[in-house]
Amino acid sequence: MAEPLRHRALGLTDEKVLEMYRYMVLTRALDERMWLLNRAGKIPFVISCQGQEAAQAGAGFALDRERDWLCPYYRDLCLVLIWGHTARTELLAAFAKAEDPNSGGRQMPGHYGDRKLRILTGSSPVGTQIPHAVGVALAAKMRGENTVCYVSFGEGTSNQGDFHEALNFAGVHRLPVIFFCENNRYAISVPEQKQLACANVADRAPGYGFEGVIVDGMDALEVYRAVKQAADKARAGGGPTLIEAKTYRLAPHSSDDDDRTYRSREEVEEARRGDGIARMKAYLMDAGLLDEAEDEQLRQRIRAEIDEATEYAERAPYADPATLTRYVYAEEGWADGR
Amino acid sequence: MAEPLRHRALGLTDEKVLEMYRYMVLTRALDERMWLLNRAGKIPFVISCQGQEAAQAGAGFALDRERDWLCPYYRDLCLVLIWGHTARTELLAAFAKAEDPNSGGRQMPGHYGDRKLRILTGSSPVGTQIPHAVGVALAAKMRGENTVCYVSFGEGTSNQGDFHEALNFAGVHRLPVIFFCENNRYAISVPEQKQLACANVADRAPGYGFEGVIVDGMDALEVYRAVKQAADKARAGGGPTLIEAKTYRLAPHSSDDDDRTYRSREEVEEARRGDGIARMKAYLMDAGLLDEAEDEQLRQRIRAEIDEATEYAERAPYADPATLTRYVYAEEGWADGR
Amino acid sequence: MAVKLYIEAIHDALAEEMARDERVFILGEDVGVRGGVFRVTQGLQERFGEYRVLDTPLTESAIVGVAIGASAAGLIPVAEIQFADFILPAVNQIISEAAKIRYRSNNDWHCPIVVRAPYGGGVHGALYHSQSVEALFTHVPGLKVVAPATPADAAGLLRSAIRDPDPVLYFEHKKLYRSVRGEVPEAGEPVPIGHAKVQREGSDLTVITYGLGVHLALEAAEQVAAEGVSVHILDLRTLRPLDEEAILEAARRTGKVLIVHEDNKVCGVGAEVSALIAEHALFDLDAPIRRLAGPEVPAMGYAPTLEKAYMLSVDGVAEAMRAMARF
Amino acid sequence: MAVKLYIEAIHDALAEEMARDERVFILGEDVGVRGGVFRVTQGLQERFGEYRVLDTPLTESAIVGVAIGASAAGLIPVAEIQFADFILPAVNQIISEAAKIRYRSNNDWHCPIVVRAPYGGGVHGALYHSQSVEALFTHVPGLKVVAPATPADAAGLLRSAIRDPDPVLYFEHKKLYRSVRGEVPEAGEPVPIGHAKVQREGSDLTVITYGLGVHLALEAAEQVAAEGVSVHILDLRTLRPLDEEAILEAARRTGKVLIVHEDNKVCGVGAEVSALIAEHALFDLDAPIRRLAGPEVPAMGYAPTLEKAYMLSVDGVAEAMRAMARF
Ligand SMILES: Cc1ncc(C[n+]2csc(CCOP(=O)(O)OP(=O)(O)O)c2C)c(N)n1
Ligand SMILES: Cc1ncc(C[n+]2csc(CCOP(=O)(O)OP(=O)(O)O)c2C)c(N)n1
Ligand SMILES: [Mg+2]
Ligand SMILES: [Mg+2]
Repeated sequence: MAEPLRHRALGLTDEKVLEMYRYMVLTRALDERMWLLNRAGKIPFVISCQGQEAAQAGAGFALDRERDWLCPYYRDLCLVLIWGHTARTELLAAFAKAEDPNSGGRQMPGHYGDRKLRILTGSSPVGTQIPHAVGVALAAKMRGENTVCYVSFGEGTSNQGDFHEALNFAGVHRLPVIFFCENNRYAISVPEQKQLACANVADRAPGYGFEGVIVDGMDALEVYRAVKQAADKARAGGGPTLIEAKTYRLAPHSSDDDDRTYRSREEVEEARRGDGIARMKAYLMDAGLLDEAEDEQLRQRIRAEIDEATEYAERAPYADPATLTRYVYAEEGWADGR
Repeated sequence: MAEPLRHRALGLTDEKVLEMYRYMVLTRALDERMWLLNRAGKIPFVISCQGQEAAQAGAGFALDRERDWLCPYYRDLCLVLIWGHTARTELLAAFAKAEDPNSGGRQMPGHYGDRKLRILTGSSPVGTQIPHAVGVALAAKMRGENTVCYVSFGEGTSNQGDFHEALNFAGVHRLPVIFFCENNRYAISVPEQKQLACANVADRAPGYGFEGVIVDGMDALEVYRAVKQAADKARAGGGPTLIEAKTYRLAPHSSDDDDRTYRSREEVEEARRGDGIARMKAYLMDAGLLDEAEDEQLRQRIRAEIDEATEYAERAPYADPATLTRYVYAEEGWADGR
Repeated sequence: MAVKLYIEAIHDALAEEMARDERVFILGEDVGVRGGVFRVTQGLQERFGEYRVLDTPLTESAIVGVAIGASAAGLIPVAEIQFADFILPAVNQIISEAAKIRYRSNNDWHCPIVVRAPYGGGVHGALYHSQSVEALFTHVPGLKVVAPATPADAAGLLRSAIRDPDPVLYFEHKKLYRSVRGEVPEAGEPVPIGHAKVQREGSDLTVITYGLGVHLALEAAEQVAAEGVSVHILDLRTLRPLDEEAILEAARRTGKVLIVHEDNKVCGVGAEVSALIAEHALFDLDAPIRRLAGPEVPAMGYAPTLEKAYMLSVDGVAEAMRAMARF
Repeated sequence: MAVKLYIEAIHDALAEEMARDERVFILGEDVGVRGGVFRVTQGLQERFGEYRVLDTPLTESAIVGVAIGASAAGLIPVAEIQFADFILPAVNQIISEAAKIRYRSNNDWHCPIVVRAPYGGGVHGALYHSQSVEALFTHVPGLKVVAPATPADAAGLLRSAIRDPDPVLYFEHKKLYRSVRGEVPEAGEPVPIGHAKVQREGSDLTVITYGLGVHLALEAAEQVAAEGVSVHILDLRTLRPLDEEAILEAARRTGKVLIVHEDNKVCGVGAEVSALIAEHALFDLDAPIRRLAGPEVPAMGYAPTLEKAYMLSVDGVAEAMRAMARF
């Protein structure tokens, strides 16, 4: 029984690994709730992270929540929950309510951002966040701060010019940044073989003079290991790492998509069997850290939390239409305290 | 004495290799003439290819001038001469005269283009020609034509987003295109170590699923070998190749530059000792194909050709200012014959 | 005449042009197997094959850049940008390259590409799936820009764009896709680029608009007609080159001009329309030229309150009509 | 007051702002060791170190994108785009990102970057080293755009741009670099963004212009003054946000407005200026609003004949002044 000790070998306490699992379960439940709300006509749009929770949980726990920076992408629900957002904040975003900390209901859900948590505001055009992360890392290097900037994106996005320009920039200056590709095999309908001319996104790293790492994105602990190593290296002045987590997008691209037009149900079912949450649960049970009853309790607590959050978010007010024209520029008296 | 047979082993006749040399010498002499004209205040601008003639000659001869396409960049003087331009056409461009086939004096010199020769019109923003070449190759593939599209650019340009997007596109569809990087060690003042995070531009090819080849760009025959192989592969349906020719820019970036601000004279002199033209001359003399007298004759003929072309170009008329507003769009009755 | 949805008109015109001329092909993200995220190209890959309806990698600059190269080699590419908001990574290829190829080569080369992009709001698209981007391009010599409002014009202008020897940006308003239905001539005649169209005759004031604005103006005109205000409506249809003659004629017709567009106001297309009139028909005016346009915010919010506050409305247009009629 | 060249004013203001605030840093192509291809940043790397005057790879989108990230982390980046023509690969970062960061985050994040770019023609720059690109950005809410004409404004507006909490595009006209000299206050006072300036008082007609146009107009005004025509000249200085009040006042002052800019005419900044006047000061006008601007061609040619035919000239401006005075 060597397997069950993996998390300890990685320096993760039993508590931590259970917490990790809790975030994964919370994320999935919250994501599923959003689909229900969408199908019930209560929220106009969902973009889903189902299948990518393990990758995000592994990454999130390997970073330092007190000082590191995130430039996430729209599927990083689990990651931002680990970073301090909650079912409530994300449901506020899903309902487009004024209290949504990401954008006050201005952006679609999944467009994360929170200055006090060092989650840099994101947009929809894919890949634009990658040079931003390099800029954050450049500032850290210039000021001699020991922070790491983490940026994530899909495999389709790794073809955008901004990916290339940013990775090269970071490579030249050996900046403390982790490029994390969540390869979920599809960019909307386009499968990776039609998207990428290379077998792995990680194969691109040598073109930027640093290491590329491929990791099983359905295995949170393996992802933890890879991201921890990359973060340690970055903090030691060793520069960037490109990590490719092999995952699978279990849900359609978004609530506007119909994935039956481009992939078979068998393929999706096959992928579902490797789901990272089920694997983590099995691991914890093997390790004697979790039993079915505890798992059920956990899920009940999460359901309650989500119910409460849903109710809150649904009732919360929309932004006053009079706020439409605010914050185009800094307003009189605005001080950023920088 | 195995060395002198290299060109025959490559399938190049004695005549061809002498012709190759002639183009290199012509190019250098023409380039030098342009500097003189610039320093004499007769032409406002020169962008030089000194040091890169061997790479271009090797490439030009490895391609099929009857059917292949070029998307050159501003240093490809030797290449376009091989492709059918002349001292006269390029001096017409240098003098910005109406008869310049590249642009009728609309663009700076070095902005090559000639439809009847399949030299695609180029611009100044670097790298934009790379996706164009992929488009030409896509058309060739769609129509089952056996042509190759060749595109060249500097090592600095290999950092532009368009490079990345284009190479990946070509890789996915295994298009008949040759990406030829003339690595002359500098992008204006920025040396390759501050420009590129990788040791070689060719290291980027695996990220696009095809071969990257490094070749001594001061050795025209080695370049010929590499480009010929890539062209044969492309014609056989084997897809793209990225070739990096290691060269050195012997002159300042352009007539507006002062390279003493960023590199030592010693470095330039050192590079000059490896000059591809001198090496080719030595090779031909070793091979018994050229002697000093013949070389001097050749240079005299070239000087005469350039003198005549200079005179012609200097006297030729500028575009009538009334033509300023022409050809923004197709004019009435214009037919492209496509 | 067949009655079609706006989106059907586009789909059918694409299919007909592809059948008519085998040099025409489509490229873009998700256009093939998926038939486009809006389903504009649905079924076309099955019909014309993988390469004539090509799913590209997620790279807008390459989509346009590859289209340019293919057009140089004799093909006629119709590039789809999935949302107009995402045309920005391709701006260098469009403005530095496509727009200047003929000019810079002194008429040696040309660039007959079409770039299609769904634009506009009112569909819960939030900041980055609702933008109007036409004004970034109407300033650029060498480009043509069209923005049809009706199914007939959508079909006819698409045909013209495809047959045009120069680059054409074709902006289709997302909200019109399935909300507007109209007659489309069977004959498949192109609608010439550069010609505006009077969509309603009137005598009290002139509305100059395009895209969704046409439909808002038509409805609002009905509203105020009941109150005795007679509105003349000019649909620009082509945003570059503007139909100066039609604009001046429409302005002179009533002496009162209201310009309406969803795009932001400052330096928008309406500014040029107004400046044209102020330059060439100033003394025919009986009232200041008014522009009713998107507010000066970066884009429209996701919250329904914010989206509604951003969007033009029939009531808002009618109100502006009344104010102008009273002037 | 020191008398400085336009380019010296920019150089010195950069150095002073960097000395004043250590968060300010410069990044761009060839800005460090080489001191910039125009020598604007000459000597700054020696003085402030490699990282505060950073030579970047040849990647405009990353230059702006990295600047955005660094600004989020608390620095104040001044990005140099080597020629304004090459800003186009960075348009997505500027318009989708910089311009929208404050708005999309509901005032949580902000983006205090400056993007400097030399623009304009008349220096044998041909099609791709002569362009005016300001109109691509003046349409975009969230951006500020300045284009100083004098050394004092070059210094003062650069200071304001660097101290501004929002993204500012700073366009410096290449032809002014070493051709214009003027007094620059020692105190180092910023010139506020958003304020136009009357450069000459007059009563017969008003010229509204910016950049090189200011100098052409001043010279032309001298010419026609000798003929008894009194010209009022308003230098916009800031192109977004426009100083509406100053524009309307200048228009009302004489009732005759001539707008002058080197950039292409259609949908240029002049269109907005004209539309503003047509909306708010129509009845104060005694003549149609005229725009004298770059011709509708993609850019200016290399041949001296073509460059000259493109460029505005003192004579051309004087001629337009006379025609308007006669009206
Ligand atoms: C520049 C740009 N082009 C197109 C889109 C539309 N779009 C949204 S997500 C997406 C696919 C992204 O694929 P990938 O990077 O693999 O991420 P995934 O969604 O699979 O996680 C596309 C094409 C966009 N958002 N931005
Ligand atoms: C997009 C863009 N940015 C900047 C420039 C200005 N510029 C012209 S050449 C050059 C350096 C190019 O370096 P490299 O690609 O190595 O080619 P080389 O000139 O060395 O042959 C630069 C920065 C440009 N032409 N285009
Ligand atoms: Mg994906
Ligand atoms: Mg180079």
